[in-house]
Amino acid sequence: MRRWIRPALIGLAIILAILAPVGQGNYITYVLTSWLIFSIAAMGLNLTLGYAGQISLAQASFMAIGGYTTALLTLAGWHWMLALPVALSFCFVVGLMLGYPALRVKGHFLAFVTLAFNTLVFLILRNEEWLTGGNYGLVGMPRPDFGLFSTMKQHHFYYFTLTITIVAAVIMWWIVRSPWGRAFKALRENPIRAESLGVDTRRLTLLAFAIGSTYGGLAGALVTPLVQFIEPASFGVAHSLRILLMVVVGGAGFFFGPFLGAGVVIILPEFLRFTEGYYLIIYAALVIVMLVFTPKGLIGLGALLRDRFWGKRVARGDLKQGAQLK
Amino acid sequence: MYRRTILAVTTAIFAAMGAAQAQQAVKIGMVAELSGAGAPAGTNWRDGIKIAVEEINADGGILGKQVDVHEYDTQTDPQVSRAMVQKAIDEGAYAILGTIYSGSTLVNMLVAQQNEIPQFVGSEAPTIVQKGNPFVFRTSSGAQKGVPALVPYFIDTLKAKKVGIAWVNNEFGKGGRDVFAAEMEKAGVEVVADVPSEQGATDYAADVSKLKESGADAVFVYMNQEESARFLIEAKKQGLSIPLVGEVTLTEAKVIELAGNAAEGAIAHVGVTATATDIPGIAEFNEKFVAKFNRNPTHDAIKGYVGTWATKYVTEMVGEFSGAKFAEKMKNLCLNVAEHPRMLLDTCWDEAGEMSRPSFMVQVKDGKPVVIGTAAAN
Amino acid sequence: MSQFLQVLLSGLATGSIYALVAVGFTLVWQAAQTVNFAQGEFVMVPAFFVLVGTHVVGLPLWLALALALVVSVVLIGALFKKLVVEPILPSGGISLIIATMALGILLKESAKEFYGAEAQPFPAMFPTDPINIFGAVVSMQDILNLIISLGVVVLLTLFLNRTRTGRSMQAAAQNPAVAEILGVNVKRMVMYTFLINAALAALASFLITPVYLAKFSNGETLGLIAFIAAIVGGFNQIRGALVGGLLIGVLDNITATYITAEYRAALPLVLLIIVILVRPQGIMGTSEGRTV
Amino acid sequence: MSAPVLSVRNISRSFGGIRAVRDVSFDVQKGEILGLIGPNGSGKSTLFNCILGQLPPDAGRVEVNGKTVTGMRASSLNRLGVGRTFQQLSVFPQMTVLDNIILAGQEHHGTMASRLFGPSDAGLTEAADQMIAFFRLTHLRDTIAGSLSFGQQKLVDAAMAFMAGPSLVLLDEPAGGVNLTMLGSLKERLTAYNAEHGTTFVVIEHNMEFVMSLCTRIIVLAEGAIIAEGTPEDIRSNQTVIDAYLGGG
Repeated sequence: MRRWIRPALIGLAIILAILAPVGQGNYITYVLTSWLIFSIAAMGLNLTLGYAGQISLAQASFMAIGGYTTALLTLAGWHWMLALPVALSFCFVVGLMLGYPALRVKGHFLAFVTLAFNTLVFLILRNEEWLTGGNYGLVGMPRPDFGLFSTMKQHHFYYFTLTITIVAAVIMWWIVRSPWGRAFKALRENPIRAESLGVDTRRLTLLAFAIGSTYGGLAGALVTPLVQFIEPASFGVAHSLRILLMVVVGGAGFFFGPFLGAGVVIILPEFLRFTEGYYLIIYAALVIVMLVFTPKGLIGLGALLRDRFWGKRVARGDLKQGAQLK
Repeated sequence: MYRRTILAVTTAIFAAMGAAQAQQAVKIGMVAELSGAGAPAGTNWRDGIKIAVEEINADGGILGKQVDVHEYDTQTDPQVSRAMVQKAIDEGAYAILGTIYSGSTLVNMLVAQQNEIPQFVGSEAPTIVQKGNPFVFRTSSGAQKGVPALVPYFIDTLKAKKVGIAWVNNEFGKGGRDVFAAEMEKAGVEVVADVPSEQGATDYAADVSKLKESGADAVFVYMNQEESARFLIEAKKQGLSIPLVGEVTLTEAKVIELAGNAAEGAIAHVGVTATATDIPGIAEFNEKFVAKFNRNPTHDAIKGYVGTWATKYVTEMVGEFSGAKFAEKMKNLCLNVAEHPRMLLDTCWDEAGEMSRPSFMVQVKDGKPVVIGTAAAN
Repeated sequence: MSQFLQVLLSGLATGSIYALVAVGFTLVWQAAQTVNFAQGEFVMVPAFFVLVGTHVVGLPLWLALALALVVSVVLIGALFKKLVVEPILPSGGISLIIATMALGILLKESAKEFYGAEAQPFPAMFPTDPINIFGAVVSMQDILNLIISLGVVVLLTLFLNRTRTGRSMQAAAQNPAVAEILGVNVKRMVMYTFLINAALAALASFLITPVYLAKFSNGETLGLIAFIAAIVGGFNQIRGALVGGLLIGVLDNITATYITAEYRAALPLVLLIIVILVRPQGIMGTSEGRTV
Repeated sequence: MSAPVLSVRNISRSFGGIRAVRDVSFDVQKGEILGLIGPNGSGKSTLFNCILGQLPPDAGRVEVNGKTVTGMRASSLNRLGVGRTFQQLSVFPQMTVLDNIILAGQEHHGTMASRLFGPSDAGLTEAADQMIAFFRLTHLRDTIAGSLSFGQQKLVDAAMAFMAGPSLVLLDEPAGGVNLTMLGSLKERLTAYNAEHGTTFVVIEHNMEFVMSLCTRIIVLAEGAIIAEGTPEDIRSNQTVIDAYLGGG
């Protein structure tokens, strides 16, 4: 691909993101804000799953941890910008802890452990009413106010979220292109070989969970002021599954996959209203069809079409090998 | 399935050709739980509204304008519900009908309030009318009104000294449980078993066994429909022979259908019930509903129906489409059946949006809920 | 004491259904390394086939049950293997995990859209009359569920160990390459396990739905609990799944009765995490090799 | 003479009653290319795994440059200067050849922090290019490793083992599955690298021709014990070895 195409596309995408809510009502702006927030959560899971190859079904619980921490602190009068680092650090530490099982088990076992973790978080949020408000949740969290720029208006909050998303994306981009990113990919593709080359795979596995979880926490910290109401049911296993599907549908292991995947899950239903209740059926069926024909998601599909069009074939050596080893 | 497709196609055609007509129509946003866990309640709410809208349009609409209802599905997700209320308002809704789940209503009522849009909700959690929101109105009594109406029954009729509470551990069940426990404490009745269960739970053996061992004289059962049915089945199996008393849900037609003869003898306090057929409006509604949808209406259907008609009555009393004036008019308003027959029962709202109207005590006898008493509006 | 007995018996009755679902899950895992996240929905769906048979088509119950069994075996047995597992397995385990999750959503939403969101009553195959055992009350239905589940597991074990086909299936699961050399039609054997899994799921569905009521969301918790039962008991063994299922059924009820109702749902999860971290082969499992 | 690069002392390992390795001891000096051969089931893979820390030995110890490394994690062992190759394909299939090689070196440069905040190539592009050129893979530098031929992937695997400048490299069946042309170039590159850097090699191999022409010394294992040791010429004519191979088939 020519060198200028990628920066040009990214620039265009940012301009589109800036222009998207212009002239739109509050509802569309709200949906776009949700899209950005879920993109952040999916970006984190993409690091854990797409780059480092560790499946997690607990991303929504980190949104919960980030969201509740921010909510409790902002309700106690902290500014959002001060509450954020606390929430993120907390998610980082809990994420590290969730990484420990991954040192012992892989694949479906890990999927179940993380799923169990998500449900446990849900139960704690619901039952520990003295802290979390239990079933009733927490309500009335203020939106951050930056003196001249208050985010009370829906459009303002969108631009606030967009700024955070871009910062988060730049940091993520830095991580995945750094030697760490290379080591994460090595962990995914061949952990034994990576270990034999001096890569501390234990530490990397933990980091993959911790960083991915921190992004989940960031998304949660943004949900709190967006909705101004949080309750345990918004962070159940179904939501973790939803984020996982965003990553997979967009293209796990591709930097822009989460944005595309979150777009498909959050924005596409708007255009498919006419399908009424059948939307989820169609969506689930398409996910299965996609996994059969192009396991690398929509971005993978794009690359496949481009290669076919331009005549360059990328051999799926890894998959062939995987099939042989099994 | 066919009906849906035809409906979708006709809606599309009308939307295409009806631009001029749309000028004449007033939009109402029906925001409800059409999918997800709340779908049973949401679909009934929607269908009750459909009947009301047909009647209203046949009757000349509201202030001469035809009513155009737009449906928005919250997927039983509070965040989506907030987005949907926002969307309905962006698309020009004059009033919002919904939502039913309290968790959703608590979130989305903020949006309607900010935009000064009147909102009729089907939720019963006490907190909804305690937030000082002048634009939210109930279509049935909140738990803090409905549940206390039960207290005389426990104390005077059942003469209970010790009671058990079996409740579903979500915001709905917790709301009812808290009110009931507080009322019992006030009345000096001891709560000897307090048994929460998960939404969607299937195994009630432990719950019933705890209640049985507790020595309670009666049990207050506060759960959603199918949970109520499963509970009743298990209670019958273990021979739990003390009175099981619920609020609204326990004696609904669906619960009786699911629990079969295990529902026999269950008692509930209901704000409004489709089985109170000696009230002419309810009987008529019941017939229409069965004819159109081929199933019995639930109280959610009646709530949707009443909410829609209240929108018409009050708007016409105001004389224009103004959310602020509508809210002003609603304060301490009473609509009696004599002048407003489609309200089905004399109905009043206080300054907070809480509703009161006469209610019934109902018991399941021979597979049918039978009215065994009435309670005055409180 | 009678309360304890009550809780124990009820737990066993529920646990036997978990065991039935967990056994099928174990079989499929052994034969095709497929962890089926739609297993719960596999139990939810056959009940709706029966309802379509009795309510829509108007068949008598026995015929509807028989037809539902056949349809289930074809749909969630054969077609599941052909259309989902076979094409996706080569892409790796994570792809298959996600595909079966999507399948779960597909089945759930389909049941809801095509049959209805509300729970439906389901005809009981056995009398529900209560039986008093030393102060504990169980129904005939509970006892028969327990007996049938145990019986099926025993029959299945005998089939796998005593018949030629059963032994071929075991060989195919343990070492496909060697089995192939020995003349076993591995593909067919793997297919058999999928068919058996579907049949077990259908059976569980018929036994449990009179109690659970037919509802599109029934699979959500059931599937998860069955997995946990399989893992806790030992992923490699049929008897492990049986023990795991009964254990979870009983412990769940004991927790709810004597310890905490609020955190009742946490018990199987904590058990799962402990077992995976401390004894990943499960209570009954052996650490190496796969045996049926 | 300085301490041996690798010292294996009394290693034993059983698998449920079968003694795969029995009390094996040997030393490898700097610059040697040691071949480890033996019939199937002779225990050489088990021994190899014990040395590399993949399997804990039941008894005995392993020293690298005088330091005991028994049971050490592979990544720590690698940081002590022990590289290895694998019998199966062991590149990172979805990364380019260049990224494969840089990865092999990056953990030996800087700290965790510098690997996050520093340059994305960890300052290794030049060194990696030299290594790629040494294995004559420059034309494939930016190709996805998984799309290379089997032999080319073996070369990448070897290049990765060398990238961190190890003092000892263990090669696990380097010739397995490689075609003749590629085999010649692999052997020639290994010899050249050994001559240039004085790196010590330990090779497990089935291909006798390859071992005999590559190694300077050979140890023969049978039934878990050393039965012979010597130069390729000695081994070729050793009757015990011939019997073991014929007997063990």
